[in-house]
Amino acid sequence: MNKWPNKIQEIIDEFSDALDQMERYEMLFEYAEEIDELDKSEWTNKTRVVGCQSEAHVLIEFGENGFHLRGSSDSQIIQGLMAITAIALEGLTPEEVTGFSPNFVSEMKVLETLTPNRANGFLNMFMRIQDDAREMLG
Amino acid sequence: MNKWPNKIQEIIDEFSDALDQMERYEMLFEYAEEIDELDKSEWTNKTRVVGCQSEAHVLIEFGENGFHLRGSSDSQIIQGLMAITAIALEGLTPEEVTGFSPNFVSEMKVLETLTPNRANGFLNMFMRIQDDAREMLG
Amino acid sequence: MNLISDMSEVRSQFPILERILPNGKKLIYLDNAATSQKPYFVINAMNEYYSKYNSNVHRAVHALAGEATEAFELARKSVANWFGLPSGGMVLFTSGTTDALNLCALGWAKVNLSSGDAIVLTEMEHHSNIVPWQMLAKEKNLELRWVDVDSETYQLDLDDFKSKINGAKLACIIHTSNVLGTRNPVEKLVEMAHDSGAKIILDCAQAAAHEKLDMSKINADFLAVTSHKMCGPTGIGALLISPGIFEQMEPIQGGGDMITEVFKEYSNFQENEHKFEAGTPRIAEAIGWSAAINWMQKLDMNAAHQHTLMLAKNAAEGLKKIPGIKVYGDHSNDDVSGVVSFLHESLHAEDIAHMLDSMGIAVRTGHHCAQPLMRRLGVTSTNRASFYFYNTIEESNAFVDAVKSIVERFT
Amino acid sequence: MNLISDMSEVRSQFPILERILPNGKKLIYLDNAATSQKPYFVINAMNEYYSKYNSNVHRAVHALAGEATEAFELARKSVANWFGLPSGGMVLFTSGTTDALNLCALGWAKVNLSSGDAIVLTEMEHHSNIVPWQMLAKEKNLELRWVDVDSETYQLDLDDFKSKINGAKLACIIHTSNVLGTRNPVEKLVEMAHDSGAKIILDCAQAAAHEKLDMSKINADFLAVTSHKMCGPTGIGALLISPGIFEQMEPIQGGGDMITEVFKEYSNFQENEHKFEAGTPRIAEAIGWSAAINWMQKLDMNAAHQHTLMLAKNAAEGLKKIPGIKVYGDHSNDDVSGVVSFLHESLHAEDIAHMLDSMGIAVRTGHHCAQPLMRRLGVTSTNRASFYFYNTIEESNAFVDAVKSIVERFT
Ligand SMILES: Cc1ncc(COP(=O)(O)O)c(C=O)c1O
Ligand SMILES: Cc1ncc(COP(=O)(O)O)c(C=O)c1O
Repeated sequence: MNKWPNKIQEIIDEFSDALDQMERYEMLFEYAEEIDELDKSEWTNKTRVVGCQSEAHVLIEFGENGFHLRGSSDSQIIQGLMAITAIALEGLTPEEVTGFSPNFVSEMKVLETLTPNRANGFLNMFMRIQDDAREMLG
Repeated sequence: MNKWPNKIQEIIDEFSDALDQMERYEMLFEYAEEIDELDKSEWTNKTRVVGCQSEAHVLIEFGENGFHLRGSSDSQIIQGLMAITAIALEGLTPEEVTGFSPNFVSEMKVLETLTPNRANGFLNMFMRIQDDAREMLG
Repeated sequence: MNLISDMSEVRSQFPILERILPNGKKLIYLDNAATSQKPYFVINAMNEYYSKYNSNVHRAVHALAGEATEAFELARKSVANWFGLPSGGMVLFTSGTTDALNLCALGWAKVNLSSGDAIVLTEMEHHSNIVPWQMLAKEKNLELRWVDVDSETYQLDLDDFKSKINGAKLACIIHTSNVLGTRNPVEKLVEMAHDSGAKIILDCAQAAAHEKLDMSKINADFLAVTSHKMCGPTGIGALLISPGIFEQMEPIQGGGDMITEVFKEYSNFQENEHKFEAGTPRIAEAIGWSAAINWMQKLDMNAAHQHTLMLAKNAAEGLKKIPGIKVYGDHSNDDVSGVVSFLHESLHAEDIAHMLDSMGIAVRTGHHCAQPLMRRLGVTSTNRASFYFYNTIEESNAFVDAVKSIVERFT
Repeated sequence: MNLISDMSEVRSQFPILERILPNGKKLIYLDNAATSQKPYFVINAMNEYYSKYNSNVHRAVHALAGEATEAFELARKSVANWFGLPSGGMVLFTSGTTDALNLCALGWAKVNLSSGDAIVLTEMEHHSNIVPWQMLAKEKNLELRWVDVDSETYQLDLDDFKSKINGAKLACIIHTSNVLGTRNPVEKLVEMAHDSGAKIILDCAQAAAHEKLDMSKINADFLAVTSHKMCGPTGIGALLISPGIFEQMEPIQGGGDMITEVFKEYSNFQENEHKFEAGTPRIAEAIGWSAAINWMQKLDMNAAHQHTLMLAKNAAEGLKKIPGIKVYGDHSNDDVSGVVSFLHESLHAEDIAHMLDSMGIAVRTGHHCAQPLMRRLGVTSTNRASFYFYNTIEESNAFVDAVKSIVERFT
């Protein structure tokens, strides 16, 4: 019985089966390429995620098909985490987004190998997305 | 072969033969009574020994019979050390006083059981006496 | 008083209590108000830091730095929890109580008081809670108002406090006296200060060692505390600030870790604790202090203090029976700490201290950094024996017997 | 380079160098410019203090306090001797370099500079030698003049220094850069400053770890140094002042130990080091720092530094051969320390640092508290590997190989 949606569970399995941390970084770099990229020209103070060591920008929208995230970072590791977050939340309603637990990243065995700073960076990003979603809830 | 004048060597022997530190304190209290006391009414800023934790005052003079010290302190331990110093230096010339080593007090096994502060207090007093003597030398 | 049955267990955790002094005597340490001893638990925590995960903290991307940062910030949380910091309050690490009081003076009072404003002190204050205010008063032309201490009851004059606090901007009050042991009615003082619109800072250097302070109940605006008197290492303390205070403060030191961005023309500061902690922090010290707190958490602080009180009362009673000895402080009262100040009418305080030392008994002698109080008491110094929970009734008795034998032998 | 033959002996004295990280990798510690590791000798000295003679210092009449006071004041002498303090100079203990620089700003410059006076800084400075001067400049309306750094040679522009120092009252200069490794020609800078009538303070946080500084030869008015980067504990450093400076300084903190007498109306201060050291001092820290100095005294500092340089040069050479890597700093020069800053043209510095961390290699990443320098270099951060004498050629090679494998795999 999976507690995560299938597409996320698959990613969790893929990551936790990885040989070592370097392989996980490699996978993050690959996911990073798949993000719906927010071009640097679109970066503004409003898109910036504060509290990240690296520049990280996200823009979220709720269209007909629900949640969609565009984003980018000058760090591929952060952008990879962003991309997986985008997959996790894609199509959800604002309520679902605000209720989603960021713990899937721990289960990927990625977060604990990051330093507290960077783990915080990810959590900041996740909370920022949820805040934006909450705002849209009204 | 004594390196100290007899009267001092006797005091050194007396102290170093003492049973314990408390007995040495008792002996210091006894010597303290024998000092040519400088009455409190004679205490001035000029007689004060600075650097002592307790109030200590000395006045030295070179008469016909050479060095003579009058002094007192509200600490009997300090006054006892003062009294022994007075005995050690009694009758000496200014030159002899300035050349006299304060080490006899270490040999009495008194100084090392005092704290650095208080040992300094004694040394301050001794140096003060030598300074006064040097001044009289001209 | 369970502590007593476990006393040998408690004592065995403090290596120094086994110390044999150079004169062959076993140490009886009664100078706890100057600094407390440290259990293995604290010593080992610092060892472990230096041996296993020593690293500079913050902005770090490697494992050691992560471990060190986590332990350092956890230490801050331990301190906050232990002192019952209300949420929104902050722990600003300093070198000790003195540094904390100076931080309050320069980081808060200098910014918020202006010429002619009044600060209320008491005659019971430690120099560390006097001199910073004198320096500030001189710089900013402030008025210092002094609250009387009754030299018979050893209590603050509350009526005097009430009249002095009127119109004042700040009260700087010692929580528990390091000379008399008097625990001031700080809850009442805080209320009176706040009622008249003044802020209040409590010097808790002594208090923190003896009671579990709860800032959310005490309700003071600032508490100044130190590690080294409560089983922790030297070199660290804190200014604890209530919610709303941070916004009124300006940093007094510039440097690494307290900024967000530095330009040639100006810099932007962090808006958190780090704003007041420039430079590499006291990492090992914070970890050691936090270990001390964890260790004390296992102790029943109340029982420990009752035990300490019992020892101090026993000593005070014993001393009073010795001809010529006067005790300064009211040990019939329960609002006292473990200190017992005393003097003999003719033997010099230092002579007594030396004699006690030659018996292995460590007490402190002098003005205890409280000269205005000394003047109020009409003395220049006192002898002070100060007890802590790891002292025993045997030590308290041995101390009284020692003083008695000195007085008998030397007068 | 005798050190290398004894390398395993040297390393065996640092317990942390045996550390196995949570990911199973053996630690390769290349973050020495942030903080150095500590030998058993230092850890044990502090242990021994806490286990055998912990006591508050000064004005004490018991054996423990005597021992602690002696050790504490001996530590001050060790520091003075080690840094070649000229007689009449003083060691003022602080919490570290940052605290020392702030003490110079508030205790000396605030007293001796006035509106319109100029202070000379360089673009190479650490924030700790920038922000205190910005704060003071704001308070006193001072002018800050910035000396250029050449972004090709990574050297200070001496002509620019010469023109900026003209008419200035004080120069605040980093001795050895924590980013570039550049060792500035401080002897020449001191001469130029003095020739034009300015005082000079050198930030020796990095330098003190790498060379045996001799203040009597350097001839600067102030040196700011720290313990934690030279094998000593956290929480302590010093401002070293030349003869004649003490008389020009005013205390910035009030409290215990810095006074001779306290009255309600005013206080008299000590006229020695204690004037600037309010409160219970950093006793264990001073003892630990002094142990570090004693330990390093047995090391051949020059050979140790040559070894460190060799490792840094080896790493810089190796890095430069990796496609896309740029090294910031001139390691063909001998006037450099053990730091090697670098960046890859497309891989983010933090990503590289994380990957190195997952291989057990600790480097630092960020602006290194030197944002004006980062702007001059046209970057926002760098990766920085920093070597120390206990690192090995194998570690230097492993580091280069690791970066190479990362670049090959991820670009
Ligand atoms: C050049 C330089 N200056 C100042 C500092 C600050 O030193 P501290 O952490 O001892 O305050 C450092 C280290 O961080 C440094 O490298
Ligand atoms: C009441 C009181 N206030 C302040 C201090 C100074 O504390 P610290 O030494 O931590 O600066 C002390 C201790 O010496 C004290 O007893």
